[in-house]
Amino acid sequence: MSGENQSVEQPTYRVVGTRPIRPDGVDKVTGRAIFGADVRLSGMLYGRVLRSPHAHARIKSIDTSAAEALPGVKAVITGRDFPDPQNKVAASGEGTVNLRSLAHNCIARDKVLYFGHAVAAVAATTPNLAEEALKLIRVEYEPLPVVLDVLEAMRPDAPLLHEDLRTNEMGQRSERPSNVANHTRHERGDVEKAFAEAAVVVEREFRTSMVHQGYIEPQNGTVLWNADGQISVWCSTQAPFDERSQIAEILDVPVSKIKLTPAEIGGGFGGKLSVYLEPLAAMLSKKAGHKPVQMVMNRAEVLAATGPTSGSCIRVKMGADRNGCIVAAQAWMAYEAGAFPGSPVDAGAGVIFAPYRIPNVRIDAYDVVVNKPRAGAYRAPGGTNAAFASESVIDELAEQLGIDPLEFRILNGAKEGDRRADGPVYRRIGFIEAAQAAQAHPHYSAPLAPSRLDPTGKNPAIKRGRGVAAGFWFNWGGKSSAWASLNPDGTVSLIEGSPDIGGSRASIAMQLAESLGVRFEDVKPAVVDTDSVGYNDATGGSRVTFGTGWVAYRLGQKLKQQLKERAALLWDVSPEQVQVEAGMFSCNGHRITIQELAAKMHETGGPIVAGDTFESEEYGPGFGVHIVDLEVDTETGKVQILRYTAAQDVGRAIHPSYVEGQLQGGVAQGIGWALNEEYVYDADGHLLNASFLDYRIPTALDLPMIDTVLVEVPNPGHPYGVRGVGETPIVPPAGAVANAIYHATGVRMTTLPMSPARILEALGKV
Amino acid sequence: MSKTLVQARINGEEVAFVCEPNQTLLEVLRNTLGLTGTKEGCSNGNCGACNVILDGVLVNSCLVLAVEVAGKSVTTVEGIAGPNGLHPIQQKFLEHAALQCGICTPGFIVAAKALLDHNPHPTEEEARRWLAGNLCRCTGYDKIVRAVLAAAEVLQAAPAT
Amino acid sequence: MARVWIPALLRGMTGGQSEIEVAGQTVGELIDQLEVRYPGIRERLMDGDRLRPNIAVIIDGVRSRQGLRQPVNDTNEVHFVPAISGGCSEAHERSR
Amino acid sequence: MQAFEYVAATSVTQAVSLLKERGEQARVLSGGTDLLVQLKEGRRYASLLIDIKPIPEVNELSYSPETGLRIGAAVPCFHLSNQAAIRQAYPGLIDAVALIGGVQIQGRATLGGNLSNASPAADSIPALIVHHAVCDIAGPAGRRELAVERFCTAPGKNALDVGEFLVAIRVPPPPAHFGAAYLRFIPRNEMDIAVVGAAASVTLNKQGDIILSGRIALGAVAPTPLLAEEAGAALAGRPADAEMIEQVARIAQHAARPITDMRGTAAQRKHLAYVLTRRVLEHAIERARTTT
Repeated sequence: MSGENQSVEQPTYRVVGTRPIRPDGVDKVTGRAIFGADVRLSGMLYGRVLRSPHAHARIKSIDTSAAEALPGVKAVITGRDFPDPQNKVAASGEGTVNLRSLAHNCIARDKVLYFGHAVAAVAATTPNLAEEALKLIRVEYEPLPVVLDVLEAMRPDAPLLHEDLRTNEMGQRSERPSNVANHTRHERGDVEKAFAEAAVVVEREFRTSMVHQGYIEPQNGTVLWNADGQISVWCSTQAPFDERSQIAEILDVPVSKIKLTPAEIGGGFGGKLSVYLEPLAAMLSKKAGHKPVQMVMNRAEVLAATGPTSGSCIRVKMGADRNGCIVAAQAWMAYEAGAFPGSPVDAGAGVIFAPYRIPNVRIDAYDVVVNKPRAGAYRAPGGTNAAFASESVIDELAEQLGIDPLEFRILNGAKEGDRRADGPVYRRIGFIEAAQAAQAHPHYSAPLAPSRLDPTGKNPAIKRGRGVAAGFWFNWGGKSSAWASLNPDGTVSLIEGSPDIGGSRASIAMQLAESLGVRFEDVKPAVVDTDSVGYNDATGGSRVTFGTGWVAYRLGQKLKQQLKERAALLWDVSPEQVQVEAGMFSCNGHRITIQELAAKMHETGGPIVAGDTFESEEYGPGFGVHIVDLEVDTETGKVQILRYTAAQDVGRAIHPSYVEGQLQGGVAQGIGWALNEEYVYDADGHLLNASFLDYRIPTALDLPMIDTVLVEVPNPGHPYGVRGVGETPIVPPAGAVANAIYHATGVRMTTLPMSPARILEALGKV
Repeated sequence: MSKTLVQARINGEEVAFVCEPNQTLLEVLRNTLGLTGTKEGCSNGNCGACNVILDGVLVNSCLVLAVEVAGKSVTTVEGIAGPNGLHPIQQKFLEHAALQCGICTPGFIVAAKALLDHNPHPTEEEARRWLAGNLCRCTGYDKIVRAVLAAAEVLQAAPAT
Repeated sequence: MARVWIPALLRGMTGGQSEIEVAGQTVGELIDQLEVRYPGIRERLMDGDRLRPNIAVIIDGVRSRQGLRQPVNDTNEVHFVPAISGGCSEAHERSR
Repeated sequence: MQAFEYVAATSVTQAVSLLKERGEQARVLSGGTDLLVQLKEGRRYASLLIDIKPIPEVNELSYSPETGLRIGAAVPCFHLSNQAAIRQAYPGLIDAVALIGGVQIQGRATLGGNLSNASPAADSIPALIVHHAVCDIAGPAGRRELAVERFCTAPGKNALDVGEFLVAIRVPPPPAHFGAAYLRFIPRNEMDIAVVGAAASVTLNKQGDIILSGRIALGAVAPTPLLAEEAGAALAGRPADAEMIEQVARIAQHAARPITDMRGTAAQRKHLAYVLTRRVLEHAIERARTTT
């Protein structure tokens, strides 16, 4: 295997830490798994969306009559068909949602705010016909000035996206309208004084472009608004319960009228937490006479009109003393929220200095609206931008001080009891352990990997370098609910509500199996609809294996307790006297297996079932340290990744293969962001590269094998020590790649992506 | 628009369907024939999720008109497993955890089948080049490439029937 | 008395003080006490009778799940930090 | 996708008469990897697609050292790169063909389509130009031939008249001591459109130190793929050394008149035209020295 596993303590588990085949695996390799767009209902219509060709315009009129008259067209809708939700911020699970923003993002009312903003939708008997009908809708626009750049949008004379938006500064609202929705500040100690006294100070400005999650499955939704008022929704979502609430609010129906069935989901990375199509499909279904309507985005729509993550401008200043201790850090961060407030800038502010112990800190964070799609979450939202900036500056500090870059990070690394930049104190964390694992990895001491662009090694224009960077993510606990019922053959049916986006059916079932003392194969997990299980927070925040896993553990304990009681009944002893070891119940020489007990359940008191709901806040943050070797063709500006190693504190790897996979996938996305991925707009705000041809995510040929080191510093807040693992690995790559490019070429890249054109420019070649 | 009757061999079965000229093979497989294992990722030939094998050649079914397959033979992901169970490629994908969300998996399985039919002993570099037209956003390709190379070894040891 | 860390943007109201000892059995009572000493601070932290949706309370490094009703004791350290939502989007909070 | 009629043409005459009858409304369907995307995205309109794949002549692929290579317009790229003798004789062409899309695109995409689509960035066209390829065109007035470098007239436009279509591409047999290569620059390693493409061919003397003649062609630096005539002329009679390569690369760079678009800036393309010409020329010379 590519990875290795370094555990601080290793209790003996029977199931945890093994690599079984996932329960949904066969269906997924044979094409039988039903993803959202695979849902087929009798009499189903196909819906398509008409989207704005302007980045900012007032809608003067919409004429749908010609489209309605086209044979085969069953319904046409516009923003006027929807109720207008209040401008309220509703609690939704742990988080909040501005329902008006969400509703207006799904379909524009008086104004379009970005290229691709939905304006109208059609349902017809075939997809091609629905598309033809869109061409018959006449929309009259009054174009408005466009603002695309975060710094320009902050200027007092910038065109305003929302005339009623005021800057919020921790409860205080500005008098003048502004594109700056929010300003936050974290401050501790005295940065000015510390900078004045520092031996070395480095200050730089960094820019990043808007990027997309790039999941391969486009957004989709199939909805039947039935004649009895019941609304059935099938879709690909990370958040069935939250999306159910969003749909209810946007349609202004009680949540109980909606049943949402999460289909298999083809990737999300944060991009499938909000609704886009479902409310439109619902309204089309109703208007078409209660017929089911399926809507699937094409790739251009996915890129132009879903929820990419923010472009940003980040200024970082850091200082260190002669001994190599970081004494002060300051950051000014402005993130593009897209068309509605809500960029991940506050998360970025939490990430930017998180791995380090720094006494004097000031961070200012601005959330800024621009005429681009409403930013969604993307794997460690805001984190990659932030760490690109801080990890570049840290590399430069280490260089100026003449200290090895990993040594410098370890020297300043945060430990249990250290204070985060925003104040609170860390509990048990494994940053130092992850950094030491990277340092000890053979990669770090090996000579630079051989060239790929120039196998002969003769071309002096091809230069190689190595870089390192660290990353942090908060992780999240959230609420999970699940059911488990024992079958008469001793197997367990597990009913859960966390969509399985990357193998979590396996990691949850493994925890139940471990807890109860059965084999992994004896647990049959199923992800069910919102009527069939209690509330679950989203599959996101690296929380499912932690949070839903916690519930699975508790279910195992509850079932075990009931089984003890049944055994006690059989043997006429008290339940406390019954011993359990690996699925074998015993007392005073009596022994009985779970299978035997299960077979007797109806004669010992009936079904054995457990349900539970639980939320833990002790999820424990994650830290990763990455090493990359790369080469730069200094004549073309092209970068080739040669070798990559990611070390991360994963708490406990329940299914190590899928933990490795999370690290490898995060690294691949981070490399794509570092090198080539970006939204390219023209001056009028038209997205120019809305395809997988020109929005360049890495191919198999762009990446090497990705080595992983799973460092296990068990999280004391989980029975098996689990921490979230999915998000941390996308945080370090951009910084690591930038640092390696510097070490190869002597040039500091301060803009993402570090595309060939930008590298050529930085090298002074063009 | 007039419809055309098309007869083709799909996963070894003689199939007849009626389609319009502007319907792609992908659309007909999914919407007319109910073979939803073939996925739509980009509809423009840039992601490989809709890969099928057409008369022995790997193609994107989103860039083939359904009328063009008259008299031809099509293999989709549903036709990869044999009567006795999974194809070694499928088995190795499972053993190597070469899928996370699974949406790109059918395209990769079909592409890998075409690769190993064409080149039973690919190097890592050859496998990566062949699979470069299939995008995966979850795995970073590491485990996929390993699974394909492992399947090649199994097939070399005991050629599948 | 619990130690309350004052968010940077509210320190104008506390004369620049960043840490304040406050008496109270719950987070709500702490805010009431702060309001007595620094009038206007409650409005910055609360929206009507509840915490502003974009503010999270962290007690000894762990996020409170009971909002204003969360009990506190004399050894606790209390932080009011921006919820990672950025104010209006559920998405970032969801993905934490 | 927009609505259209479909006809599977079975003879050149049938295709020509349909094309003549329907004029601009008709499009020839070969591999479809460009055309179907354009129709889906609304970048082209057609009321009739004429599938030429059932015509036997356009599917023929033949090669002999005496007569050279003839590639039917509907032969998929995949078939070309699979034949060892062709790979040996036309290395520059094979470089380019192997780069057109991923494997699944190559299973469908054709050289005829790549040429007819007349993209300034088409990979195969600079390579065809340096191999002195000629278009075999059928039309209402019968057959005619046209050098590939004269085929493209503007982005997306070609020299075909109403009723005409490309039947085949003829590539003459290479002389002795001939070498050719194609290189492109793309940000990824696959699945990309050339930011700049460069092809070179050279014929060396028997000793392998003097260039008798050669050609340089560039892609994505002008409205059409560009035969850099001055650069080609500057090759003839020169020693095959670094100084010559440098000079010719500068001349080729000078001929490039690129624009800025989302795939690259004018300055970047101008620079790459120089770098790629130098590299591709080195490569072509190396190949010429190793052939007989």
